[in-house]
Amino acid sequence: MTVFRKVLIANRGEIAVRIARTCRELGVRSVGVYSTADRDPRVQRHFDEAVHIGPPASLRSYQNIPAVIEAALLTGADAIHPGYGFLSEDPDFAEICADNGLTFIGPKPRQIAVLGDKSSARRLMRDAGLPLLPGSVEPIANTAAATTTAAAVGYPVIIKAVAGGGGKGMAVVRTPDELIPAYTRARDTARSVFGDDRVYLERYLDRARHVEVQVLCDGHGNGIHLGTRDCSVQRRHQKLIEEGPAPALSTTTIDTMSDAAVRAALAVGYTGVGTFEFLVDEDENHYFMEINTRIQVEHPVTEAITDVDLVREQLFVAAGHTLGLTQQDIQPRGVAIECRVNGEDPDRDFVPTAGTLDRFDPPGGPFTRVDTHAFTGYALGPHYDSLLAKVIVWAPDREQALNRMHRALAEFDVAGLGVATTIPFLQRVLADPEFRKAAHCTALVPRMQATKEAGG
Amino acid sequence: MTVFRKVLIANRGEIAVRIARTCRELGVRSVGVYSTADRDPRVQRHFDEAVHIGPPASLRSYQNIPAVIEAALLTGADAIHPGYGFLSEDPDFAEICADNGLTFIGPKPRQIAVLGDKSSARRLMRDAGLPLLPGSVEPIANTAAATTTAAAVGYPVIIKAVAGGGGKGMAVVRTPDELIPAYTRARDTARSVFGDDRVYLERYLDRARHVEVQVLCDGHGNGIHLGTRDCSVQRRHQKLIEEGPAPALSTTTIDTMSDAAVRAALAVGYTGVGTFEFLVDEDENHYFMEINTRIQVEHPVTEAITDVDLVREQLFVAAGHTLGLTQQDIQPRGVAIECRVNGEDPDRDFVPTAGTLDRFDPPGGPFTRVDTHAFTGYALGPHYDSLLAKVIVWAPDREQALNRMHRALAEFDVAGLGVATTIPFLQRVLADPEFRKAAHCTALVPRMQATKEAGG
Amino acid sequence: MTEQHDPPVHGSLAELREHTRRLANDLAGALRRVSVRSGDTTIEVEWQEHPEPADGHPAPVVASAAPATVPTDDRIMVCSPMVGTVYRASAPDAAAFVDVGDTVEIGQTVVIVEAMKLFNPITAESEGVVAEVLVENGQSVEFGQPLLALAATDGAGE
Amino acid sequence: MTEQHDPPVHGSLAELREHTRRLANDLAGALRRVSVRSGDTTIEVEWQEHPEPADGHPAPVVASAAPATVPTDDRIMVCSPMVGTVYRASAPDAAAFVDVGDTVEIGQTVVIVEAMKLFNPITAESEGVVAEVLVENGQSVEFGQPLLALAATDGAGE
Repeated sequence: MTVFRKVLIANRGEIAVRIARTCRELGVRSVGVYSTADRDPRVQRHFDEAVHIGPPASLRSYQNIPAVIEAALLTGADAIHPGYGFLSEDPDFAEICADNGLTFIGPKPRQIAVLGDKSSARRLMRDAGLPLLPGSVEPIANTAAATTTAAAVGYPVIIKAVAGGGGKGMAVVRTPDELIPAYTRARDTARSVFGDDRVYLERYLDRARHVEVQVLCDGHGNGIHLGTRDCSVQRRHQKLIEEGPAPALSTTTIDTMSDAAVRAALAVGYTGVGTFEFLVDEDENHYFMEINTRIQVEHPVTEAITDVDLVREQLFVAAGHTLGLTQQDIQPRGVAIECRVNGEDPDRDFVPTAGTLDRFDPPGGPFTRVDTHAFTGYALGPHYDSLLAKVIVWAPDREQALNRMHRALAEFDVAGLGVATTIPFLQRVLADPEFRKAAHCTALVPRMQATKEAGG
Repeated sequence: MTVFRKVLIANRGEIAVRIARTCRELGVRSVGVYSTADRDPRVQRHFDEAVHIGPPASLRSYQNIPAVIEAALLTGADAIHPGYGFLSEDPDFAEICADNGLTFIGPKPRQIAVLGDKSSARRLMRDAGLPLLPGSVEPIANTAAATTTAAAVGYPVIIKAVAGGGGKGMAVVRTPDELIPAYTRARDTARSVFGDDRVYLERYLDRARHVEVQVLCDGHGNGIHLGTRDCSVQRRHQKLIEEGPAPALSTTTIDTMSDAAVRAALAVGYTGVGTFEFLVDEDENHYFMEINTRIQVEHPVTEAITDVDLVREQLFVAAGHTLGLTQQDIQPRGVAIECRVNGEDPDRDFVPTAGTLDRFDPPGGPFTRVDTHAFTGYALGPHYDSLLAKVIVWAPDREQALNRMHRALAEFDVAGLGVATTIPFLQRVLADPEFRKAAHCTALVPRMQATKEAGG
Repeated sequence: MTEQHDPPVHGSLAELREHTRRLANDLAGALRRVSVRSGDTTIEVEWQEHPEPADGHPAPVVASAAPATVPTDDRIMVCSPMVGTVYRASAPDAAAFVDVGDTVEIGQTVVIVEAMKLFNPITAESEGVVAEVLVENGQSVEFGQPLLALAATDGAGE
Repeated sequence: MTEQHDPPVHGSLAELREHTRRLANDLAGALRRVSVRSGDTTIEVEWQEHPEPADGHPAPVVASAAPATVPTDDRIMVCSPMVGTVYRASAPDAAAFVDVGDTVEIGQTVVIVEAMKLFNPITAESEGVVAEVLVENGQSVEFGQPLLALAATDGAGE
């Protein structure tokens, strides 16, 4: 079964290494790209070749479409894997790949466009049968519409930018008198940040879990899900810990969400890997939030419980193959947890740190996986996001998995002048009684930070 | 379910770290022991406490029973895990542990003694229904008996020391005129090396695979097997690559061997983990060889295909618990391969090398496990065996597993003045056409070395 | 590492040297100085204060932007500001923009780099004489790759 | 590498080198300078100022055997040759074998270390005055752990 001859990886850091690994295992040559900030040859050793595409600023390197396309053409690559972030959800980039005879490893440009727009995604998914939070499907045109809609759905409500992401342009409104100022501010922010001032409004859940369903579809109308992940441990919408399957949910809820996600994906003709994000309330009502049309940071959680190499599946599906897996083949076992070790200082509000790693000894041993681009001597720079390593553990049950993760983080030795990591904070979360009994929601990290600041 | 409060690990290197990991995950405190050669505190960081027990010579440190027992007593340990090698198969040590109120994590001293003696082990196992190679069950008393027995089983034959192990004291005899000198030499060697000149004789198989069955028994009469491993890739009886399940064998053969091993283990009242080694010929006839009454170097292969943490099971069984697993729970999935990365120079007949590791970047990523005590800056010394790291990969099938291992070894970066590793040789084996189609036997490595020396 | 594999050493200076070598190799830690004297024969060795990292990898350089012009020794490199294909002339049959020995002025086009079907003139940012042309017509270049070497003209260095 | 495998050393230079090596490797802490002289043969070694790796871990020392007696500064340490329990006297109500200020001679028992119910007398390997007792009666000790510090008596250094 042939895939591609040569794949250019339009990314950096751990995900570029992750993709290169599967390429090498498949006998597909890999082309890395790097900015001047990433030119340490030890980072490049995972690729068969590497092209220097621009200066440190990502807009001029990793997000520089002409440079990436030219690098692919000059090296004779036949496909581009965008990873996550950077160009991965840019429909124009996907289009330009196609125009240049390069396979974009991801959904079709049109799917990226309509599913990336929250307004059209919500409409499509509602029509495909996914439950939405009470609120507006279409953008809120004016203050009067905002008042009427908010009254209808009931407070608290949340205002979100149609083009938003990563928590930007969101505002929670708890009483009617806060509504109009918040609405006006949200549109202003959306206009300046995203160049698109459309906002919508929906019911805000105070105690919700973030649960997502991994789907995988080929270009021939076949699709499966690969179980759920809970990503409720977040700080300002940045995930810190993910686990699968989502804990403390009934099989019925998990099955309902998973089946609905696959049906919706097939209904819109989705291809590739995709993630359907839901909010789940304390009564296990679940509401569709958005779709991520790319591989996720937390995909190893799913790989650990399903035995499936998701990047491999991405390559096969992108190369036009029919899915080799059926829903019956996916029988998730045990529990997997991922911790993101970021080069941030949890004692200084998670400020990114930089410096050379005098020590970098990642954990190992039974049922422990580490994905990282770092090594002893690596220079952690200030240019990109601060993800240093992902630690993933598996165990037959959640308690053992938590204990295993605690052990793995305890032996993870990272040291360098000026460098701090999130490891101590992650260990605090792992020890938190609410988290240990899986009774937490997205309010966990803010509560822990408040406790700490209160002298706890 | 309580296990122990504190376990002393009477070993060093990767297996000591391996055991400490499971202890930490179970909330059991671990005590490391170290010789002067291993006093780098970075090696000790995996243990909750550590005791300096003696000088580099292992007879005066890791094999020094009084030092180990005293260290356990002084630190208040309630059990001792012997790992593999050193004191792990010493019935006297197991006995002295018991005399001092310490649980020896392994079989009862009596079992170690009778199963460690190849003569009594063969007799017991024959009585328990395991097939033996044609040959003598009892030691060969004199040259006349040697001649008669060899003639009866047919040439070639192999002479082995009853107390032997690791390939020492073995001699293959192909013609009757070589027999008497070989027999005399074998007894002399056995006397000087093992202090026991008893030898036995059996048919020698030119093209045999080394296949072993992992068993696990509690102290309450329950036992299961955890599938098979093939360890045919050996150099002078030192395993280099192991995989599970054993490839290219029929389900019938695998089931027959596995069931017979469990029955035999239960028949002799075995407790703990144990490995039944068989030789399997080209017609899938299988012959019992010996039992290893301890955890094996290659146990992660079994862990990867069965999801069972074998060290955890060892601790539970040693603490007197009833097995929590039934045979039904063991459904091996996919294929796992282990490569032993030794600090040896394959270009100089695998001579051990020594030096400081200026670089030590182990592989990572999907379905890849590394067990090691080394790190960047580690000083590989001349005192102990040269195992630096074990790389274990899993994949749904053997071809993918081989490709994954190739990738993992390719990214394993070990460098240091004077240090060489077996990685290049392991890569040659992975690329060998006979090995790739699982048509190899224990003659593989000698054949490859001969090819190389012949200018290949 | 073991003593018994060491070759026998004879003669006072050779012996001293061999003893010095063995001693230095046997000792842990970073040495600064070793002195061995036997009778009127002496060997002294001193090490540098800050040895390079043993792995030989250069310290990673964090450059802040793409230099289009990089001085190297007394030559000035003109580097590609983008990934693309180099053209040394405006058309297949036209003369090269510049050749070895030509004097170039600031702002003068020296090659074209094509990227995504856009032809980007690469201009000199200093004046000088073309000392070497480092790329061929139609060659692929990376970001930052040297295209031409210029030798400074008189006074250009001031 | 272990003591028992080391070949005997003869001849003044080889002997001096071997003693220097053993001494340096036996000593705890980061060394700055070692000088060994015998007759007209001299060996001097100096280490770099910051020999510690950046992480603060000491460079691993390859010691060749358990030193029962280790000189530190001008004090000589008597160390435990085994893991066990220290007894300072032959019986609970007996006087200590030695106390601070006592002069000990080579071969004199200074403490007992009990291991596996065997009582092992630990004897001084140099003469000196007990400067400090570093363990308490009944205390657990590791291999190599200092038990007593001796100050050299006059002439003991020669």
